[in-house]
Amino acid sequence: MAEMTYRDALNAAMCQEMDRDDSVFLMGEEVAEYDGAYKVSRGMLERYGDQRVVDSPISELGFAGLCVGAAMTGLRPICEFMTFNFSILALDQVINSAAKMLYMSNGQIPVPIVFRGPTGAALQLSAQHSQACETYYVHAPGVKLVTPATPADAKGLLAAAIRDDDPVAVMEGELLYNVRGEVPDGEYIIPLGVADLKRSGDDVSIVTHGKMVHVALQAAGLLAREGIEAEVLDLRSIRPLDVDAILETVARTNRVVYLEEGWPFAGVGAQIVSMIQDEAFDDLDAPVVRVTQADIPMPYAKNLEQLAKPSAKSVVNACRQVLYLPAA
Amino acid sequence: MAEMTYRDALNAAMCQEMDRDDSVFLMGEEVAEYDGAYKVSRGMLERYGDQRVVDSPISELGFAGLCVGAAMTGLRPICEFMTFNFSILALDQVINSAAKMLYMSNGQIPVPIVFRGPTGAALQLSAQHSQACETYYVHAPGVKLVTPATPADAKGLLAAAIRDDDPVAVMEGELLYNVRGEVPDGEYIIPLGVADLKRSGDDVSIVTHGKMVHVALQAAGLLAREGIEAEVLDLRSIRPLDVDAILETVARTNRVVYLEEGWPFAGVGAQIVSMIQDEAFDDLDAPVVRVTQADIPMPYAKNLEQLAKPSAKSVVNACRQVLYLPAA
Amino acid sequence: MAQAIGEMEAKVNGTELSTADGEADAAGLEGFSREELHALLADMLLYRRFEEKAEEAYAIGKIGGFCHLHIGQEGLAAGAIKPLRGDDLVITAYREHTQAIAKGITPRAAMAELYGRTTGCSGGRGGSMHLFDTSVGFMGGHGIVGGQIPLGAGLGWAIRYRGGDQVCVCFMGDAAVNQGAFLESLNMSAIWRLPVIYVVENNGYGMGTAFSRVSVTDMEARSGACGVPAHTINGQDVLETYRFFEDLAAKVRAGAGPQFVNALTYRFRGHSMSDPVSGTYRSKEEVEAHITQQDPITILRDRMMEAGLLTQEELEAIDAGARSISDDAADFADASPVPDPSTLYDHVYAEINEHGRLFLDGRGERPGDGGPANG
Amino acid sequence: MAQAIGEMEAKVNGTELSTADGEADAAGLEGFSREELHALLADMLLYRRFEEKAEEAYAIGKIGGFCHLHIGQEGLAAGAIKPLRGDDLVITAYREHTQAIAKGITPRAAMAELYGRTTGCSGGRGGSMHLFDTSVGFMGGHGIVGGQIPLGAGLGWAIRYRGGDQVCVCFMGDAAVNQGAFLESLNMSAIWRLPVIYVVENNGYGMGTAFSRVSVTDMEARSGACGVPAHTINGQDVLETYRFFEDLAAKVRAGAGPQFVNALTYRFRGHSMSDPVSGTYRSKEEVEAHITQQDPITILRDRMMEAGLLTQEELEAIDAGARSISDDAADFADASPVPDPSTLYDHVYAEINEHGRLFLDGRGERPGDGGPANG
Ligand SMILES: Cc1ncc(C[n+]2csc(CCOP(=O)(O)OP(=O)(O)O)c2C)c(N)n1
Ligand SMILES: Cc1ncc(C[n+]2csc(CCOP(=O)(O)OP(=O)(O)O)c2C)c(N)n1
Ligand SMILES: [Mg+2]
Ligand SMILES: [Mg+2]
Repeated sequence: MAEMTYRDALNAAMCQEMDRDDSVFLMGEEVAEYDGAYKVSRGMLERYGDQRVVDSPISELGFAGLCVGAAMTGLRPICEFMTFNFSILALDQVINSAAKMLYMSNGQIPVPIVFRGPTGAALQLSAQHSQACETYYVHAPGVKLVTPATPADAKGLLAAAIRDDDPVAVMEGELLYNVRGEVPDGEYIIPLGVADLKRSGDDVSIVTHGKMVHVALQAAGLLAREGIEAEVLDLRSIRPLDVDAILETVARTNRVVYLEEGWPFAGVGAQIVSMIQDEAFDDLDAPVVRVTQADIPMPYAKNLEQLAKPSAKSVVNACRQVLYLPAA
Repeated sequence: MAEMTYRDALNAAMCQEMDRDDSVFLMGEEVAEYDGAYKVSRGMLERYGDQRVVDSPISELGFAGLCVGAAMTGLRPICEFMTFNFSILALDQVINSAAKMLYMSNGQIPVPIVFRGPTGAALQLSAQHSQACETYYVHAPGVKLVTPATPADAKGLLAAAIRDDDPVAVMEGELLYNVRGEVPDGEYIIPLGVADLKRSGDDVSIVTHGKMVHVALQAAGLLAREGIEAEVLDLRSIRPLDVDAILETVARTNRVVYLEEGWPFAGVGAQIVSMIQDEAFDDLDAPVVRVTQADIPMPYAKNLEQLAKPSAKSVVNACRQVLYLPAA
Repeated sequence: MAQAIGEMEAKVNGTELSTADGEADAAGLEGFSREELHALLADMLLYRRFEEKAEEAYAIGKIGGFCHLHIGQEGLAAGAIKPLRGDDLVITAYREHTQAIAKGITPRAAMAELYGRTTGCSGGRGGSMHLFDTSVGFMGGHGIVGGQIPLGAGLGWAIRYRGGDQVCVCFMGDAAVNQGAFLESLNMSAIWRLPVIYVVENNGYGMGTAFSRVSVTDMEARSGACGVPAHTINGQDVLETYRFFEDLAAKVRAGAGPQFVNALTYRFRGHSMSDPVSGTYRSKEEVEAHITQQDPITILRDRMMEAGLLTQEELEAIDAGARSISDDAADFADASPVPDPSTLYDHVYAEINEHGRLFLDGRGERPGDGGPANG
Repeated sequence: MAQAIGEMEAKVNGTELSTADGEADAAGLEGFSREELHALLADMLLYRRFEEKAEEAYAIGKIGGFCHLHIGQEGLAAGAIKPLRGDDLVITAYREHTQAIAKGITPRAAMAELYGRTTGCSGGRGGSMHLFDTSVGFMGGHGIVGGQIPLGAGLGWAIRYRGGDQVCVCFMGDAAVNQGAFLESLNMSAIWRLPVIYVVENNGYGMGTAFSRVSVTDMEARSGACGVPAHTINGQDVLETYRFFEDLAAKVRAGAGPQFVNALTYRFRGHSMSDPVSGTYRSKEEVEAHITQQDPITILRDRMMEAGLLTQEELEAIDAGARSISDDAADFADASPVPDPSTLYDHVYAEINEHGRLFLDGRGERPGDGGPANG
C-alpha cells in the first residue's frame, strides 16, 4: 500500500498495463508532450515513446474512430478525452461503431477500447464544460461504464477496463485528481460490476457513483450527528451494474436516496429507481428520492453553480425525506 | 376534416407555417429536389423555392449547427435529419449550442429550431439504422421533444413545434408515414405538453409514445377479448411532460405498463417510472413494468428483429403481469 | 469548377481506352495474361449476376431492409481489390456486396447474409450493409456515411503500430467527403503517414444529389487541405484500375503514406432498392448513355474480343458460371437456417461479466417474449 | 511543408512593416488619420490593460473557471473588428474578451461577466468563455473547439436569407481547423456563397501542440478543399489588419462569398490562467522574442512615435486612460450583485409551457435546496 493521488493511481494503472501488454497505447489531446491537460499521463511519453503515447489533433470524432479501428484489429487503445464534454462530438463512433460492431459482425470483431477522462462539473467552468455524460454512454448496449471515486478504485477499475474485451468508458473527475488515498502496490484489478459499500448504516441507503461518493460520505457524517446511520453504496460500475448489492442495501434500510452529479431526466438514477421499484417494490418504505444536478445548463456564477450542484445538505434533506422527517 | 397520411399531415403543417411566416425554412438531405427521402417534403421546393427548401450536403454536424446559427438571429429553421440515427453526429450542436444558448446568454438568444425526422426501427434496417434516439434529446434541459403517433397529432404538434421559441425535436417514424387518419382542416395546433388518452379502460394503463401507440392499441384490443380493459395514454410530448395525465391514469387503474421502442437503460420509460414511484407511490398496486426494445443492437434477421422489438403480445403479457395474471 | 457529371463523362471518355478505338484497346490489355483477363472478366460478371440475383430476391421479399447494389461499379471492386494481398485490409460503406466477394467472402456467405441466415458472413445479424469477415481482411460494411473513414485510419494505424507492410483500402462514396470525419481522418493519416488508400467511388451522386450541387471544387481538391496526394482514375476501366492499384499499393507498402483516389464511376441502379433508377436528379437518357457506353464489363469484353482473347462461346461459359454461382448462392441462402431465437442476446458483449448485470431486460426474463437476460 | 513557428516568424518578419525599418513604418501609417491611429492604439492598450486586470482578479479568486487571455493578439481584435459595421456579426471561441469589447460590449459588462455578476453581459451565467450581446452583434463566446464555426455559417445564412448586406466574422484558433465542423461549414458556405469571413487566429499552438505537429500543410491550404479563398496576414500589424479587413468586408458585402483569413499572431500568456507561459512545447526564449519583437502595441506605438504622431506624454495619457477604464470595470464588477438564487431556473426555456412539466427537479421543489420547478 502506498498513499498516492487519484491522478497518479490512473497513471499507475496505465503503466501497469502498458508494461505487460504491447498492444496497449494511449492517444488523446495533450497526453504526450504536455503530460496530459490534467497531468494524468505524466512521464508516459518518456517511458513509452511517441508511438504508444500519442498527441492527437483536436478531432474527437476522428481520433475516437481511429482508436476504434485500431481496436478492431486487437490493439487496446486508451482513448483519452480531455473531458467527456468534448466526446459528444465522438458519440457516433462510440455508439455506431464501438458499441454495435461485435453484434453486427456476429462476434467476429470485439472492440477492446477504453474511453477515459473527466466527466461532470469542476469549478465554474460553465455550461459547455460541466456536463456529466454517463447517460450518453450507458443507454446503448455494448458499452460498459465505470466511475472510480477513490485512488484505489481508479487504479483497479482502469486496469480492469484496459483488460476487458469490450468498450469501457472510465469516467473520472477533475476534482478527484488531487484526492489522496491508499492504493495497493503491484498488479491490482477490481472486476467490473462490483459495487463497494463505502460506509455501513441501518437507517437509510445513499446509492451513488463517481465523485458524488464523497458528497454522500459527507452527508452520512452529518446525519450521524443526528443519530441517523446512512449506508453509502458506491456503484463503481454502472454497466455492468451490481444489482445484488443494490437490492441488499434496499432490503436492509428500506429507504433509498440516489445521488448523482448529472441531470435528472433519463439519468442513471432514473434507471436505478426503475430497477429498484421493479425488483424491490415491497422492500421500500418510501419512494426513492433522487438528488441530482439542477435540471439546467450549469451556470457560471459561483453562487448559482453551488446551488445547481448536489450538496451534502441536499443529500441530508433527501435522507430525511425518505425517513419522513422534516428538512434540516 | 380530411383523411390523409401522416406524411401528408407533416407536409401540411410545414406548409401552413411557411405560408404564414417567412422566417421558416426547411433544410436537410434530399428535402428539395428529391422531395425528401421519405417524400415528406413533396412539392415544397416548387412551392417555396430553393432558398426556403434546401438540400444540404451530408454534413449532419455542419447543417444542424448552421440551422442553430440561423435560429440565433430569429429565423425558424426546420432541420430535417433523414433519420435521427444520423443526428448522433450532430449532437454536439444540439446539446452544446441549441440547448444551452439561451441560458448561457442570459435569455438573449432563443433558438427557435425544429429538428425532425424518423426515429427508431423500420423493417430490417439493422443496427446502425434502427435506433430510437429520444434519450439523447431529452436528457439535456433546454430541448423539447414531441412524438406524434397519428396524422392529426403530426400536423398539430409539428405546427406547434415550429411556432415554439425553443429547440423542439419532432420524432416521427418511417413506419408511420403511410398511416392514414382524419386531420382537422386549416390552422391546427396542439399545444406541447398535453397527453392524449387514445383509449379508456379501468383495469390497467399502458403509457407510451410515438409509433408504439399503435402497438398499445393492438394490445388493448387483445386484452379486451379477455375482458381486460386497458387505458392507452399517448404522452405525445416527452418534454414538457403531462405529469397530471400520467398521475390520473395511475390513480384510475393502479397498474401501469410503460411501452417504448427504444432501449431500456436510462430510457424515457426509466424516467417515467421514476417519476411515478416518486409521485404516486401509494397508488400503485404493482410495480410498473416496462416493455422496450431488447437491450441489444438491432439485429438484421427478420425473426430476430421481430423478437427484439416490442410486440402486442409482449405488452399483453406485461399487462397480465401487473395484474398478477399468468402470461398468456 | 464543379465536377458535373458531363465533365466526369468527358474525363472517362478522354482516357486512351475508349471502346471505339481498337488499337488503344489492344494497348490497354498489355501486361495482362489471357488467364488474368479471363479471371477479371469472370470476377466482374460474377459481381453483376450476384447483384442481379439479390435484386430478384429482394423483389420477392427474401431480402429485406436497405439493399444498395453495386451494378455499374464492378470495375472498382475487381480493379481495386484483386491486386491486394490476402492480409491487406478493406473497409467500406453499405454498397459493399461485390467488394466483399472480391476480398474473399464467398458468394454463398454474402448472399446468406443478405437473406439473414446463420450461414451468412455476419450470421444474419448484419445484413446487406454489414458484411464482415476478418479472416479475409474484410472489415465491413458500415452504414453511417463517413463512419468507416476514421475506422480505416485506425486499421492503418494498427498496421503501422505492429510494423506490418499491409495496406488498408478504405472506400467511400463521393458524398462522404462532405463529412467532417473525412477531414479529421485524412489529416491524422497524413501526420502519422498511415498506410491507407482512401478511395472515393465517385458515381457523381449521393442519393439524388449531384456532387456538383454540394461542392464547388473538383474531387481532386478534397484531400489537398490535409496534404494527402490525390489521383483520378477511370473506374470503369478495370485494367487501368487494376494496374493503378497494384502500383499504388506497392508504393504505400514501401512507405509512401496515405493516398486519395478519385475513381470515376457510375451507378446503374437506384440509390437503393427502394429508389427509382432515374428521376429529377438524373435523366433516363443519362443513365442509358452510361449503361451503353460505360459498362465496365462491356468495355473489357469488347476489348478482349477485339484482341482475339475471348470468343462468344467462352463469354457464354463464363457468364453461365457466374449465373450458376449466384443461383447456387441464393439456393444455399434459402436453404440455410434463420438464427436461433435463443441467440438473440449473443455477442452484445465479448466478455460476459461474472459480476453485475449487463443486460437490463428485466429480472432475467423479458416481459412477454421470455428472452433471456444476464442476471 | 509544415508551418513551423520559425517559418511563421519569418513570414511575420518578412512583411514590409518590420519595426526596424523607419521608412516602411512611415509608409505603413498611410491612409490613417492621427485620430484613427490614436484610437487604435487606445483600443489595443485598453484590451491589454483589461486582460491584465482580469489576470490580477483571477489570481485573487475574483474570477473563476477557465480564463483565456488575448494578450499578444490584440492587433486582431482591433484590426479585424473595428472596421466592421455595428450591424455586422461576430462569433468566436473562448479567448474572446477583447473581441467582445472591440465589437461594443463595455469593459464593465465584460468584466462583470468574468466576475459572474448580474451586470455582466451574460448576467453572470456565461462567464469568461460565454460573453454575449446581441445588441452589438456579438454572438458569443463558445467553448467547444470548432463549435462556433457552423454557427457562424448559420449567421451568414441568416444574413443572406434576409437579403441583408452585413457580414459575419467567425474567429477560431489554429487548432480548430482540424475539427470536422470546419470542413462542413466552409463547404456549405462555399456552395451557398455565404457572407462569412472565417479568421484563424494563428498563434501557432493549440494548448501545448504546435500546428506543425498536427498538420503537414500550411494553414493557407486548409480552405482550398472547399474552394474558399485563403489570405494570410500579419495579425501583429494592426494597420495591415485593419486595411485588409476593411477591404475584405466590403468585397464580401458586395457578394464575393466566404473568405478564409490566416492571421499570424502569438499568444504571450499560457493557454489559460491554469497553464504555464512556456514549457516543453515552446521555450522561454521563443516567448520572450515574440514579446519584444512582435507585440502589436509596441509595433504601432513605435511607428507612431517615429512618424511624430505620438509623444511620450500622449502615450502615458492613453495608457492611464486604459488602466482607469479597466480599474473602473473591475470596481464596477466587484460592486455588482451576484445573481439572485431565485433566478437559477430562468432562461432554460424561452417559452414556459402552460401544459406539462418542463423541469424535472421533483414535485415543484428540489430535495434540500428548495429550488423551484415548473409544475
Ligand atoms: C450520416 C448519414 N447521413 C445520411 C445517411 C443516409 N444515406 C445513406 S447513403 C446516402 C448517400 C451517400 O452517397 P455517396 O456517399 O455518394 O455513396 P453512394 O450511395 O453513391 O455509393 C445517404 C444520404 C446515412 N446513411 N448516414
Ligand atoms: C472539442 C474540444 N476539444 C478540446 C477542448 C479543450 N481545449 C480548449 S482550447 C484548446 C486548444 C485550442 O487551440 P486553438 O484552436 O489554436 O486556439 P487558441 O487557444 O490558441 O486560441 C483545447 C484543446 C475543447 N474546448 N473543445
Ligand atoms: Mg455517390
Ligand atoms: Mg492556437
